[in-house]
Amino acid sequence: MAEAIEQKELVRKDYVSDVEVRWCVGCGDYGILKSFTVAMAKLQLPKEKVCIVSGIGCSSRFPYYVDTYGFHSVHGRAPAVATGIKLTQPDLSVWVITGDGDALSIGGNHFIHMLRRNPDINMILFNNQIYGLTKGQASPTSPIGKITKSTPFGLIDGPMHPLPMALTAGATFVARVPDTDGAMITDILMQAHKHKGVAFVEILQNCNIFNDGAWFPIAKKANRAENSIVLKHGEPMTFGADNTKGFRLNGMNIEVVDMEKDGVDISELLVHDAQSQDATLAFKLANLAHPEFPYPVGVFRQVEAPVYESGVRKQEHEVAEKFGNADVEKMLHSGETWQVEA
Amino acid sequence: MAEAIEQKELVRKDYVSDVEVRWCVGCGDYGILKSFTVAMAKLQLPKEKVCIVSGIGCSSRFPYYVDTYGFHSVHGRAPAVATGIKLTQPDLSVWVITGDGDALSIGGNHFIHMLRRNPDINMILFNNQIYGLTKGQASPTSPIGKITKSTPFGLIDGPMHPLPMALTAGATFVARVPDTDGAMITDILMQAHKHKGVAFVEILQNCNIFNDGAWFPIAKKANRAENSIVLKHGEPMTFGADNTKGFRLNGMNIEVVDMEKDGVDISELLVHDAQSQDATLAFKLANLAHPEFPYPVGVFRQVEAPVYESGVRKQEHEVAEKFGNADVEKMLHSGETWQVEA
Amino acid sequence: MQKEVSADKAPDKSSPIDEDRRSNAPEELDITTIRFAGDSGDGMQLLGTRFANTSAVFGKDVMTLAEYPAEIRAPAGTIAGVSGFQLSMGPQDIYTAGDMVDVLVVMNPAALKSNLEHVKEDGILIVNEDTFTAKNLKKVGYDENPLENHALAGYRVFPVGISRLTALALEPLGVEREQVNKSKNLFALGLICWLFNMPLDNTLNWLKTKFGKKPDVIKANTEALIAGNKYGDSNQLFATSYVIKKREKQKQPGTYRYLNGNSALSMGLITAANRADLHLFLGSYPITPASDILHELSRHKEFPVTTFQAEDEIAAIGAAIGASFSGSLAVTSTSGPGMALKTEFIGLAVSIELPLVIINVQRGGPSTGLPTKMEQSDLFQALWSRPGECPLIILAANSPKDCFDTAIEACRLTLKYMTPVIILSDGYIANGSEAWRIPSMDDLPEMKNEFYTNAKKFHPYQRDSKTLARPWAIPGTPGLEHRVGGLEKEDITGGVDQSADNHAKMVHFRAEKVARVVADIPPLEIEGDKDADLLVVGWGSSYGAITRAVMNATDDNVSVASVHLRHLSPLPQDLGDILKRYKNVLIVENNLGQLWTLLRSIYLVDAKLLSKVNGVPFKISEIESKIHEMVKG
Amino acid sequence: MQKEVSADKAPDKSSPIDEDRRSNAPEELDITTIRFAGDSGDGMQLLGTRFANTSAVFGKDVMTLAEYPAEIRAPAGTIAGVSGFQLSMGPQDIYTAGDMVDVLVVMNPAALKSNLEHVKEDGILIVNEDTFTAKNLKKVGYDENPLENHALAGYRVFPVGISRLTALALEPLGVEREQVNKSKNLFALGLICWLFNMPLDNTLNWLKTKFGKKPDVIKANTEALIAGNKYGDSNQLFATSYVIKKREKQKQPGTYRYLNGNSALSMGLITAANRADLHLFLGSYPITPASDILHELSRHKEFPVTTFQAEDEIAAIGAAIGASFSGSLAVTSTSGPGMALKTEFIGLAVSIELPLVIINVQRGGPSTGLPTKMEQSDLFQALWSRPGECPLIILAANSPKDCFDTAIEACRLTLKYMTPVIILSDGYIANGSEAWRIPSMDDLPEMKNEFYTNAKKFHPYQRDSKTLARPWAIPGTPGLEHRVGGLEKEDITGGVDQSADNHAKMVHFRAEKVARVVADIPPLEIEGDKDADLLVVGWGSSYGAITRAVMNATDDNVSVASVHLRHLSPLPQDLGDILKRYKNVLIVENNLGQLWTLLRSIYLVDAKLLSKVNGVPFKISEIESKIHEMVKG
Ligand SMILES: Cc1ncc(C[n+]2csc(CCOP(=O)(O)OP(=O)(O)O)c2C)c(N)n1
Ligand SMILES: Cc1ncc(C[n+]2csc(CCOP(=O)(O)OP(=O)(O)O)c2C)c(N)n1
Ligand code: SF4
Ligand code: SF4
Ligand SMILES: [Mg+2]
Ligand SMILES: [Mg+2]
Repeated sequence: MAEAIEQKELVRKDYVSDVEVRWCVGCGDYGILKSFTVAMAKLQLPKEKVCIVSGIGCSSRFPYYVDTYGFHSVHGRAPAVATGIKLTQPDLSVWVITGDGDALSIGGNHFIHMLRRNPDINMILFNNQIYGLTKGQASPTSPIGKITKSTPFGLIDGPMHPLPMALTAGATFVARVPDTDGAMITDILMQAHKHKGVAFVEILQNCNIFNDGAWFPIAKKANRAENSIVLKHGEPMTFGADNTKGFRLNGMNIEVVDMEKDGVDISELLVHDAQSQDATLAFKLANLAHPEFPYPVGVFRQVEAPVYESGVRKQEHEVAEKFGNADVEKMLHSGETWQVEA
Repeated sequence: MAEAIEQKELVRKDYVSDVEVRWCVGCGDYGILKSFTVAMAKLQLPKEKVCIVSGIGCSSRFPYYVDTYGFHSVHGRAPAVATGIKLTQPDLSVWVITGDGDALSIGGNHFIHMLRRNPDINMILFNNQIYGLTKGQASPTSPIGKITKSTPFGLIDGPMHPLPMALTAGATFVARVPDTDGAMITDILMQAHKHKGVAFVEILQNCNIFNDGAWFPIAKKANRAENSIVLKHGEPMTFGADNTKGFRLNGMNIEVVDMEKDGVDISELLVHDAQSQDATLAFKLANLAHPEFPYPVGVFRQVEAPVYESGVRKQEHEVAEKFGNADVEKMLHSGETWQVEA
Repeated sequence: MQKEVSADKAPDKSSPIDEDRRSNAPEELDITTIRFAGDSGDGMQLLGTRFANTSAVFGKDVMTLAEYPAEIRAPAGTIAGVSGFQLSMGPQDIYTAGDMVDVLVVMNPAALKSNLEHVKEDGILIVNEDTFTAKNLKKVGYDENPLENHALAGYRVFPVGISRLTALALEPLGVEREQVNKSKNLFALGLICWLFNMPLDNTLNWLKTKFGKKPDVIKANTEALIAGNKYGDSNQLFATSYVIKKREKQKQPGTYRYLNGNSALSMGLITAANRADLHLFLGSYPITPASDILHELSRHKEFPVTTFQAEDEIAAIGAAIGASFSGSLAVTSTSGPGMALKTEFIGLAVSIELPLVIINVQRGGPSTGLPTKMEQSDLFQALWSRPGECPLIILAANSPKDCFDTAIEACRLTLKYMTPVIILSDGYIANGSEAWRIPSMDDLPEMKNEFYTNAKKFHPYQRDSKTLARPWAIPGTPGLEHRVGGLEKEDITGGVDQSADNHAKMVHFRAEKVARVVADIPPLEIEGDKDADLLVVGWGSSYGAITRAVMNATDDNVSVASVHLRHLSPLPQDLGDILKRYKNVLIVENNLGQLWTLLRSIYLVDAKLLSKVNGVPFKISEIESKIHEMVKG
Repeated sequence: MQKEVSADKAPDKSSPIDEDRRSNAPEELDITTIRFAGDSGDGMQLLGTRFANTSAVFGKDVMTLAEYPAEIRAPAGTIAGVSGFQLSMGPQDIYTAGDMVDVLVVMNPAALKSNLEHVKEDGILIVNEDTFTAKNLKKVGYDENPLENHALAGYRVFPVGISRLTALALEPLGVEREQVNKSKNLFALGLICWLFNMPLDNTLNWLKTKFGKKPDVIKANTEALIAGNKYGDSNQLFATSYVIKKREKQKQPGTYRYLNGNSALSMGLITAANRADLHLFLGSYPITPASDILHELSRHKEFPVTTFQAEDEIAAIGAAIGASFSGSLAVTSTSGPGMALKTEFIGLAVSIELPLVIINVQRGGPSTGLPTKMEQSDLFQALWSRPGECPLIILAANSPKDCFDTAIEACRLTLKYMTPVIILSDGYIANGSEAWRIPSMDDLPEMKNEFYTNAKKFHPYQRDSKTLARPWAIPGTPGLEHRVGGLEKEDITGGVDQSADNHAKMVHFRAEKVARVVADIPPLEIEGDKDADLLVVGWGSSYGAITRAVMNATDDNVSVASVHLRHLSPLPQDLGDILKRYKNVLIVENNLGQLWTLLRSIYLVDAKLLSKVNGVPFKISEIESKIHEMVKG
């Protein structure tokens, strides 16, 4: 493979392709795209070393807009395609872009199987709680009772929870971020890239056409301080305008305390540990729902584990070492053979 | 539909079909089949009210052997078929029989989606950690390093954990039982049947041809007392030959204590609560692995939640009440119409 | 060749049709084709639908074609973002949405640029001149404003300040700019209604029902509509208005409505289930252009209809099969990529011999292809996509309203023969609309169904001697407990049987069962000149274009006949004889020759092919010229 | 008609072939067909494979057929549980595993009952008499012991106490009963080797390699093998032993091995990748009868080969497509139900125009069907299962060893034309084995590949003017960053383009690209009498039976020719002319007429069909009699 020629510094614009962006005006996807290219530039990733794979959906148009290698595959199956890419070229930076329907409905199985294998792939789920591209049907993250085109009298099916699912499947990096916080998106995408192993990032995304405001209580700038809580590894879990509220453990349960009102010292608060091997805390945090709790965002979990493609390559090398290198003639002549003389 | 004529009491044999059983001699499936028919007889379920749906695999041959309605469908998709059946006839007792490959590999998505919807269907997974019918390839529950026909140099992919996955997907009844304990299988299947909502039961099953002994450390009669722990709702978690060992909570972690050696009183032990709405405890228990811990078996979780097919039917009735009953003519004439006179 | 001047200055020479007739008496027109085009956000589909509806209610024959981009909203003002809606209306016998356009209404430069090729010479262009700004012009590569140079010479151009005039009309209401934007299309609707002397009442009524809870919106839209209408009336821009001629042939008496193919299909399914006294079950997963079937059926839960939005297309058909096994009239609906995913389960459905209706609303392929365009390229797939010998029944709908009859026929056959039926529709007729005479229940075929209950002599695979159907014995029935599955089944008992002779027998039974459906197919109707040398054969949505082309040719004294196939598997019994009677056979398809391949193989007929695979339905003229060419030799 | 007596009593009249020749000189035989049958647990596949291997190593031509139940182990002693292995061996020109059987070795009553129909009149039956207990006989519905009544009159029956004698031989070793059971088949192997004067050494060597770490097992099996051999030698049961005649035509010099179709395919893929200097990637999901390709490739990681056992067939091909996009030689392997699931992704592969080899080892359908039986009923699926116009290249392998060449050819074409290739194999040749001359590397076609790197003039969909292939530009290459996907692509640039003309153009490009592969297809070879009136046409695994049938007919002075197709899409350029040269054309297929449909349609030839759909390959005699019938008729 040709090696990159010495690169001049890349700026955000370098990562922007010349394809016209085809999302509705006001769509949350624009902000994510921007923060993504900012992250690319901050990481100075050589463009030819980045490969973005998507399924089908509004969100899945994403690869067209980034000037790297890109693959707009079929609905729900981007993780499979990405795994094939990563197994072939382990040193590419591979990103899966997906929607709530794409990843969790038709693609639910590939999603969990990719996570359990732990390849070094970054998966970003644009969760707008709706099917955007097909014009507004219920998605697996739509809440019970939701009126949509396919549920005119209200949705009955219980929802799927992407973060608990990712944690259970074995994701080694799990994060959540609102589409309104560009800086946080960039930061978390950079962390995801640096993490060795699979990274799963849920972005709370607004579809202003078919599900406008679904995340406003959490994601609107004005609401973020009170209604969300930013998890930071090693720091006590606080939230609120002045960070005067926080989480405390009570038995196995998490409770909200107001340090001033309740007379609780910051030392009594839960300290976030994203790196613990035991995923209980991450799982509990991932299960907290608004409005009962402020909605946790940030990095829930980041642990080390054997990376899939490295294991695969290592085995290939070990076999080659043990049994000798590629020799077609030898293979063809293996087993019992006999000679017919001329 | 014709109503069942007054039934005489049914015995186990009544549930046994006349199809010759085609499993290998010594296969764990035999015992499960027997315990299943015992449960049927104990429940006195009218045979015509039972419908067993399976995918493909050794385990999925199960429906042929039971003299009820049965459906041997395609690989991995039994949950979908079962959901269609349940939505059409909510009063049937519907059972999904599946294997670790069938349910978790090709069928992983249908598995989690059925659970999230919570229909009153009982799903029994025969987990033998191998593909039996196709003669011995790795399954998603095979452990890392496992040598199989498809992994001659050892398996690299990290495993899937059926119980945590079921809990995360939202299963309202979750249990595990070894294939060697017929009485417990019968008991748990009866509980699963009585539970309103989806029930998920994992059976640790021995495939004596392609994966002999995979569960022996836990499931062999002689090992059960020391290496497994039977969860009983409302009772302290004890195990060991004389039930002198148990689980205690330490912070958020579970630890094993020897009541005698460690001087721990039984009152300090964790008390099993399968019915708590918060699934943390069930999830933690489901994540305990042998040999670090005795392997938990029994009912991990059993909670009430709206049942899917009831919700669907209720909505249909509500709509009928609100907008008037089925009237084709009215529907055809709805909207703007005009008259062409003769 | 005159360039029309702006409305503000009363023109000297401005009659669109005839310079001399500047009277108030509207001019009579025969078939007229109108196209609305604008940005995806401009509400063109609504505008078109409302106008078509009005024409239909007003007694005209109408047929429509919806064209919209694959994106929710491509960038505003770009060619890719243009959404179009075409309709053809006339006193009678409207078979297609029209070839070339008489009147084009465009909301922006992109719409003009991408649609001008469809307009007839000397056609009318109504243009929202407010959008012809330098920026917008540049976006689509216009160096100069085509309204201001000679680019539109050859058309009759009417620039109207639609944006400005709508804003003006709504000013008194003090509504937000967004609402002004949203009401523009109603201004256009008012204007075009004036131009064709159509009444506004049914739109006014519709506004009230549609926006019942939003009086502000009703008000704004009403004002815009009326303003547009008055604008036509009160100024001298259009020297003439038009009316569509009175019909000559009396239309069949009855109650009519206007509807599109997806609605017609949905209603057909509900009607069939109701008549068979079965619970209707739809297992589906959203996909363009089939989603509206899911939406429509979801609105009719009272029948009862159960709609199950599954996690994917595989689960959708899986659930439908489960529903069928337990006694629902089961349906699954999708488009090409979804059909691909259903393949394995369709094989199972054929093998277990249960009723099932599978709907494929075809779009452009392969792969994701052209999601919002039509094509007829899934016939091979319907016939032969399954592994193994796996025959089933295939029907094709040929127009929006025909979707109703096709749905009824599919349900009837699947219940009678206990084997799946595939319905092929496509994006053109699914979203296209026409007027439909609502049938009386007596017009519809019988649709009885009885589940099998006789426990004494039950064998799951014992066949009806005539239809070869096996009994439908559903769970809950005492004494009929039995097992089904995808492994080869023993004849009569249905037990698993892998033996050679039995397999051969079952393969032939399944084939023969489908073959016997020919007994249910009525003789084909030959249109045009039965004694012609040339026979045109088509299937599906090309019906209108072919029929009209044959009519036109006949009017031109060209002798030609046509048959159109609704039943594609099995083919009608009389087709072979008919094909043999004609010296030349022409097969017309929106694919590379799929029916053509089939008919050549079965009948060894050296048929010719008129193929078109560009996502757009056939024009009448395309077929007409091919007919002329072939007749001339 | 004599019933053979048990070995213990020296018979008066017991020569199996000729009563008068009771000498030690073995009798010479020409083509001989032997079948081993027993319970699934009896190790019949191993016994058969070992014997076939021995014969092959010993210089005989051999071809084999494996038949086993769909269950891992059906109930012991039942008909359903019988596993069979047939082989035909001869001095040369062995084309099939044989029609009727000369020697049947059965391990139990079920095996006898279900296999007797395959035995020639006067054929030899070697029967493990120990299993003919009342209980076992009853299980399969024998009222009396067929060894004791006249049921087997007409055969030469040799009852042998295989179980008892094996136990006796192993007694000194003190092994467990289970091991005795497992060694029975080696006793039988020893006996049959004696009967055909085959050496034991290569089996002895094989035992050592296979059970290297289990000396007890080696010992037990060795003892059983030798005991069986000695048993033949040391008693008077068989009056004669046999040898297969010396070959007349010298076999092509070289190194030979014996192998089955799945192994040959796997090695072909590795060889191709190695020669093209590409990483081989297999995405697969286990399924009978294709799983062994996954197993075999997994054993060769050193090349390197990456084998990815995916969560399902969809992910398997998805990963393969990803691997291809990034520069692997990508393959996916499956059988019918799995092919069904891959349909959507195959459409994507055609649309994005990347190399991909898709292997379908066909089994009996529809649905789960007959998982362990052969069929050729997935040709339609290969051709036409995808929505949209979606052409690709299709090749069929015609024998076990031909799988190697087919794999090489598939890789060559997919790399050259940048479009997917489907390989059709089937259960017969996948598990069937024959001797194969290992090619020298020089015999193999060139297989160079260079990734595109020129950033200056890169357009993802700019085509090679000859092949219409687009450039393969893989991630990691600076300056070639681009996007691919399933939406219709703009010609040259590859950007998304939904416009009508472009779509039409791309549809035609894709079709034309596949059509141009004809340039790579060598002229067809006509076998038999070129000037005959009758031409037999086949494809896939019927090659052997057709070829032999034509040879036999020719020997009988019946004039007939045959051609066999490896390339099914596109078809060879000269096929049309060839078909036209013959008065009658007969198409032979294990389906209801799929190639037949295709050829009739394309060439308008009124071909006749010899169809067989029962899970079993054609017998030579079936084709022969059809030839006779057609030549006479
Ligand atoms: C096999 C298949 N089924 C269905 C579709 C139609 N489809 C396209 S996108 C989509 C869902 C999109 O929802 P989501 O993944 O949430 O993405 P969003 O548009 O909301 O970003 C569906 C159902 C398809 N393209 N392919
Ligand atoms: C679509 C499809 N893919 C693959 C197969 C082959 N297959 C049959 S069963 C099976 C796996 C069986 O494993 P599991 O579900 O664990 O069941 P077990 O046999 O172990 O009980 C596979 C891969 C199939 N029948 N259909
Ligand atoms: S439909 Fe929703 S998600 Fe899609 S582009 Fe528009 S706003 Fe964004
Ligand atoms: S292969 Fe294993 S799981 Fe299957 S029947 Fe045999 S022992 Fe049981
Ligand atoms: Mg979404
Ligand atoms: Mg298993």
